[in-house]
Amino acid sequence: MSFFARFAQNRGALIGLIILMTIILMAILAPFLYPDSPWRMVQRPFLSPMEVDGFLLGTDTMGRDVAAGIMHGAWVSLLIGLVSTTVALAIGVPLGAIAGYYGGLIDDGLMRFTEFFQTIPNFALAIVLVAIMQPSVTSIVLAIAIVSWPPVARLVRAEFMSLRHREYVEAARLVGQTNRTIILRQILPNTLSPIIVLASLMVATAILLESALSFLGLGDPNVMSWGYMIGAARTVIRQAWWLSFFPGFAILLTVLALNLVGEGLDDALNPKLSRERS
Amino acid sequence: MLYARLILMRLLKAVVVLFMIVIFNFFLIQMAPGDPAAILAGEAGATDQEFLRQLRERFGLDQPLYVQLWRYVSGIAMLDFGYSYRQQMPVLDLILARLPATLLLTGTAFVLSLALGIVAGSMAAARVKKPSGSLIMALALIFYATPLFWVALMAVVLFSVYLDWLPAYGMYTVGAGLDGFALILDVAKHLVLPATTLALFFMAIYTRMTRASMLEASQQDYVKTARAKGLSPRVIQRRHILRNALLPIITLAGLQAGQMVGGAILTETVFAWPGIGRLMYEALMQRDYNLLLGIFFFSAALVIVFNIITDLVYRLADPRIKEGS
Amino acid sequence: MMMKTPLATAIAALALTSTFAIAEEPKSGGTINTIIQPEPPGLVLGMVQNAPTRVVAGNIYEGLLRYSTDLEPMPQLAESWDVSDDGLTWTFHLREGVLWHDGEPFTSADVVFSADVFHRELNPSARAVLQHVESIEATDDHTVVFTLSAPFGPFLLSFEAGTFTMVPKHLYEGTDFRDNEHNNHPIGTGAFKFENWDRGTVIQLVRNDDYYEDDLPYLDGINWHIIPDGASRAVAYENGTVDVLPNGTVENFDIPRLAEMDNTCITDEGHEYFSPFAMLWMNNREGPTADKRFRQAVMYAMDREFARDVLWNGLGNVPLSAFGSNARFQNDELEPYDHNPDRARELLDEMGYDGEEVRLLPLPYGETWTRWAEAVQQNLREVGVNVRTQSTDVGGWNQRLSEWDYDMAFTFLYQYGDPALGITRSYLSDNIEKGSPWNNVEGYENERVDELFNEAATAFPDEEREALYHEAQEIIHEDVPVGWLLELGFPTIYRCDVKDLVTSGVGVNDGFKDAWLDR
Amino acid sequence: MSEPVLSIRGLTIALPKGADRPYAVEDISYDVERGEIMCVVGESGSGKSMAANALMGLLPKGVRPTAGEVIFDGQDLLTLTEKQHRKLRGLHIGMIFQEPMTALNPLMRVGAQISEVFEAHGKYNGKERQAHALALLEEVGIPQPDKAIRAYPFQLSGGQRQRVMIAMALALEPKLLIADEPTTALDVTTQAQILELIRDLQKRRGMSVMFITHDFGVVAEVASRVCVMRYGQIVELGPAKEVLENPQHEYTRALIEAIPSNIIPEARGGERPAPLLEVKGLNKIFRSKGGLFKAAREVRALDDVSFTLAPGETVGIVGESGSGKSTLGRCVVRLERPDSGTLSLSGTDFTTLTGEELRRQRWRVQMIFQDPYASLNPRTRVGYAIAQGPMANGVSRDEAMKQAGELLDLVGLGAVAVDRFPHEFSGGQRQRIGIARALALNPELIVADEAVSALDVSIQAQILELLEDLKQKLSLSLLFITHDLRVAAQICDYIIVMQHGRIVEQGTAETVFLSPREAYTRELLEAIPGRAHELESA
Repeated sequence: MSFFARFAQNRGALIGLIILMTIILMAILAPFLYPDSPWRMVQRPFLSPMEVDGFLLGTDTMGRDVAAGIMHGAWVSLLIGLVSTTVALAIGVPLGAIAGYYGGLIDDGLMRFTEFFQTIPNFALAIVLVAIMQPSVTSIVLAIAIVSWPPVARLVRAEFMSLRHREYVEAARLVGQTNRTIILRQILPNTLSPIIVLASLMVATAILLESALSFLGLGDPNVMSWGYMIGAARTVIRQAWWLSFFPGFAILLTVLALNLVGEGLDDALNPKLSRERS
Repeated sequence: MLYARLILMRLLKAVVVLFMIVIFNFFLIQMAPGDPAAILAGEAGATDQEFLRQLRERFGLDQPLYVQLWRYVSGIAMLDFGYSYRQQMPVLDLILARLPATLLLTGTAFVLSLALGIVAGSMAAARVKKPSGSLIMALALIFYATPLFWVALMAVVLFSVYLDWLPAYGMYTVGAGLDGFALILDVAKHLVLPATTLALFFMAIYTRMTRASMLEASQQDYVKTARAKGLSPRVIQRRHILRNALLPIITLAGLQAGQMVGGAILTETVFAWPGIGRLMYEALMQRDYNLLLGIFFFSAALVIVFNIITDLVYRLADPRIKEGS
Repeated sequence: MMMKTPLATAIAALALTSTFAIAEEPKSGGTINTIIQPEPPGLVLGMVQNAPTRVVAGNIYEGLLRYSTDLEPMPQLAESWDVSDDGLTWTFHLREGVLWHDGEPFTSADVVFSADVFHRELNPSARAVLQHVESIEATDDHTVVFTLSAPFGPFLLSFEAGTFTMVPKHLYEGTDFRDNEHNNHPIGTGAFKFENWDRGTVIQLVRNDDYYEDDLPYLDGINWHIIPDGASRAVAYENGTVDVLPNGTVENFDIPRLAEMDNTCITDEGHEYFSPFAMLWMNNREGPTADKRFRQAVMYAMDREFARDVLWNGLGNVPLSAFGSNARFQNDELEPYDHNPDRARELLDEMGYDGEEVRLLPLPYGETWTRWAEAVQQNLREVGVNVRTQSTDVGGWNQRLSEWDYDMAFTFLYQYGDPALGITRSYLSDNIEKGSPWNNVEGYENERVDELFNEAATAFPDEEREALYHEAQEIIHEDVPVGWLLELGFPTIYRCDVKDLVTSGVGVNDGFKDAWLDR
Repeated sequence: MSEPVLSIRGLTIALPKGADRPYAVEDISYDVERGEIMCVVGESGSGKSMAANALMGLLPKGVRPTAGEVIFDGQDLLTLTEKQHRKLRGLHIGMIFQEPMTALNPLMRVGAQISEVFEAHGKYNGKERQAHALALLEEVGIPQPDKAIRAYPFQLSGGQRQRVMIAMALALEPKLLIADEPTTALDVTTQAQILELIRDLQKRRGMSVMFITHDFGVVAEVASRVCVMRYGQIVELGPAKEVLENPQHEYTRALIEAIPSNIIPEARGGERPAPLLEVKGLNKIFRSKGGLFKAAREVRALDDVSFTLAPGETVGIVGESGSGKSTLGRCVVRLERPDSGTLSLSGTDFTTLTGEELRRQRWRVQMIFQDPYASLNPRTRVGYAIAQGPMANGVSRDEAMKQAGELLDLVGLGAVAVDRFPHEFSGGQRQRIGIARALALNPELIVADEAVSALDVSIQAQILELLEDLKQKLSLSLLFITHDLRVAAQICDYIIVMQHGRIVEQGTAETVFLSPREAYTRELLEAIPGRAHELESA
């Protein structure tokens, strides 16, 4: 059965994929459908959805178009989710690979280091990091990456530990391949499936984290993100439900879609490995 | 005896980790722009150099960094966490005053999420591929995907404002002068919304984990053995599948319990719950270094305690580990 | 978009009716629940002077004088006062029979100690006034004489409780003030005594039964609830937990909704003494903001009326120039900077602005300020200024301003009734000093302005001061050292059956002493 | 003849869509008579366990009977509801499984797991249940039953666990016991004991047993009657003796022949030439890290092991699990480093090489692994997997790939296989690829670690044949590690018997098999299932 056929067997995953594609499409089309800056104050404040033609989702506290914000926000949320996950992978995969492959003291040392990061509550550490670096897309991405790499390292380490004594790895060692080649060519490709699955969930978590940071006022003030929109609408939630509803719903949908896709990938890539995810 | 030794060793390790955390956080916080003196001066609404100099000298901020670090670390060794100049109280007093509230909130949310998550997860596992099972999982997924603060806001609007069933904020009714059972009831009422909100996300995690773990366990050979004995599905589900499925959940719960302290920052802020999560956010914003460091220390200590408890529970649940083989 | 919002109109109407309200007989009893936001760092005025401390501790401590909403001095601990003809010797006659909350009598020795020792050491804003004071003497138990080195116009406006608190000498003398055990249980002379502070939850004050004014206070006590989330604070008022929302406790966007509730009154009085004035610091030292034309362009680019109407519910006043409408000696003949993007673009072209990035630092004081920064950012972008907003917290804001590491930054300053106290500090070149976000942060230097302001501060009588101030305003108006955004209108929301809540120019800071419940 | 205990008539079980064939079993019929042991024999995928699972109501999801009936006690078990089935299970039919390690709940004490059977069928009160459990444990011959009853499964050995399983299955004296490969995972001596126990209990209780196995040796030990299955169909059915001695069907014959014969290979050669591999006083101790809460444990995996291997010779290392035979093999290829002793390969000291130096010398000793599924990287094309060795040793890619094609040809897969992925091959084919990979570096010595153990008996024979063939062609030197004496007998010139990390006995295959000196060797030899039969037929 082809990969996609296995993926598509999970109906939830298919729905998730469709939602995700729609959101990506939104992000791509935003500059064409809404060429104006989403910050532009274009109408009376607090227009409810569809009250005035051309403002499908209404306007916010300052008369900015909510629909424009949602469209442009898709780009920001996805970008932050993807980049921070990439950075987290770039930290977690090598550390986990080295710890898992070499074992012994190296492993002990790296795992203590990882545990250390896990001892500080994630969200607390993220807040402190963003506050210290001052809120900007870069600092948010870095903070999210710094708090989310430990599970990657642990997963990769566990995979490496279980794979490093696989017979094909030992065979590779016996024929005289170098450690580097073994790590990169023999083991790493076989750990990709669980990493991909974890990564799809991390993107979702990163989007949630960004929105929580923005909610506390620690977002980048120069970009319109969904988290920012909820944070800004929070004070008017009583008089203008749609201001926090739509971006909240957008986050919900995106995170949901990513989770569904993650589950689908999990089913399609490693039917037996799902248990090793924690 | 085994436990006593285990706990002792774990505590020793914890001391090392905590020491590292103290040092790490100390330097981390030094990197933040603006020192406490500048903030206090800023808040005062008027300031001059003399005022700043007084404050800095008083907080020891005029000393070189290593002296500050040494003072702080040697203070902690004697359980002296310093003084919060912003709040004009010893840090330890501030934290101890707030800690019970956080423990109550996170503890309740933890128990709630774990209990409900396991129940819902087992139900979903028993109803796999049935609409009711899918419904449970869909709900869990939605709880998982919904931002915590958003649920909190919605809960306030719905239950406090429109329905007026539950208090929206605080830990007890101020000025009511309640005591005894009435006070307990009052606190319990205040606890419902924040604890439920905080629990939802984690409940979703446990539900999914329980289901996956139970499905996994139900594939095991011993389940087939149990069926071959003629045991009823309920007994198999409970005694054989669930018990084994709980092991990975214990591990996960231990990890997540620490994260709850982080989640408490949002919950405590929205619901005005007087705990250390909120205190931490305020301390950070006010550059209340000593207080912030103290809270980090305590939350890390909490995480470590949770982990030790998890280990002990795991040991109780899994005889294989006790024997050390 | 010129619109006076319904709320602003409603307040105006209310003000009118209250003036003509028939005086009712006050009733005693009842406890008021209100909110304090954020939680104050401490309650000892003189040691801490931030807004929440003033609001709570203003009911525990007292100063020598109070000020009406017209900024006329009213007796408090001083029953009367007189000044010599040369304006140098000020004599205060203290009220007799005043007791500290611990039962000790209040005397002139306390005044001398507070002013000469306590505030000189701890209180920068008092220090600014005290530098004009040569000596303070107690001539008898109830008379104090201040001798100035030169006449100081605003001297009589300096005795408000928040700035010049009377602290008990018998508890503080000879101790380390900041470590004094009484800091956690403040002792004052005010109408309310400190009862309890459950951190993170509530601060409770109770009636001072030994208060020197008969029948006062009417209330049995005050509970200040501490609720960190703005939405929750609004709910607290809606569900009846609290009766009074001092300014800043709910977000501006919530105010119209709350104001429409039954039995709800709203007033923007009670801030006349402070007259908070929102400004945009512009760094005069470097970058595009160093160019006068750029700063003028910013003034033309901003839609200040939009900000007032949308963000501040139409409350407040778009200022003409550096002197607010409440300020004394305002020059009202200056040409206003209207919203005029075209003029702004012209000015930018003229100076040859090349699109260099300009950083904008919002004030981290809540949603309204954040939204305002977004609006200004958009206004500026629309005339072609390349703005980048830097988000920060109070610590970062403080540091950036104190270190002059900014291009444009929001702030607001109290005016304290007299230009010499609140306004000129932002323009005098003497006040250029790193380390404070409250002095001449923009780095404006103009010798003529310095001269005029310094002369005006010590000139006597007022007519002479007025002429000097008018000339200075003309120069500043042209130079635009800072952006003048808005004279803020801070509303207080309360149940209409809370009576006589705002009776002075510092509003709820000392208002509860006269307040009573009509229930 | 009395009525059979169990009668299967025309049973057909359908597989879910997408499986490799439509039916797991198709139209099969056989009986289990009162008091007999009926053996169902077949290789993997023959559907031999299907009928048993069907009558127990334990078929996997998606697999269901579509025709036929299974009569037990006068009723058709296929028509029972789940509830009725439940009453039957444990009470009238007991079942034991292949993996005693996983078939017991790891978190429950042994006693409780046995008592559960009584509980499930409402027998006795709590105390009585414990007493009965204890009696059962005694009956199945567990040492110290009073202790074992309070033990957790992990505290018992594999054989003991299988005894517990049997105790559980027999708790309520069922008429029929189904034993699904009950000894496959056990060592040969343990297997003999369990077989003995089952036979014994069957006789004592007069019950019927349906015994499912892949091993004709086991059949010879226990069976009254045999049913041979292939691809879901019965190929032969009859009394055990008849089938074994006079198999009618070609497939049965092939299977019986494929069992590595126990007939001793003729003595080959005389003097052993100068050794290629010389192992002297090898020691290896495994220490489990003494964690925070457990004492450090030591396992002496190799205890003063010395032997030699001559060029062109095949030396067999034989032993049960835990004997240290695999550790020895891993030390020889230097996947492990011995603690002391020397290991020299044509004069080079191989013991102390490390790092880059070791890496460059590795080509000299290669290995064939046990698990054909785990020994090939699932994401690497077969040709490349073979070429990796030469490439790592400096051969150009083109050259290495060309060579890989030739090697695949040599092992009988054809050069076209280079571009395919491992999952496209069967287990036996993969093992051939593994052999090609080991040959690619033209090594001086090949270590084969249980190289045929995971394979079905017929495939096993083919691989052994291939090895024999290659040995001749390439004059390979082979260190052949196995737990299966029959396999060793077939291919080895020289045999080393190991137990608890020590060499118990070594000598030419002939001497070790025909005149073993040590008691342990004799024990091993006697435990070989079907040996009695084979000797007879020989």
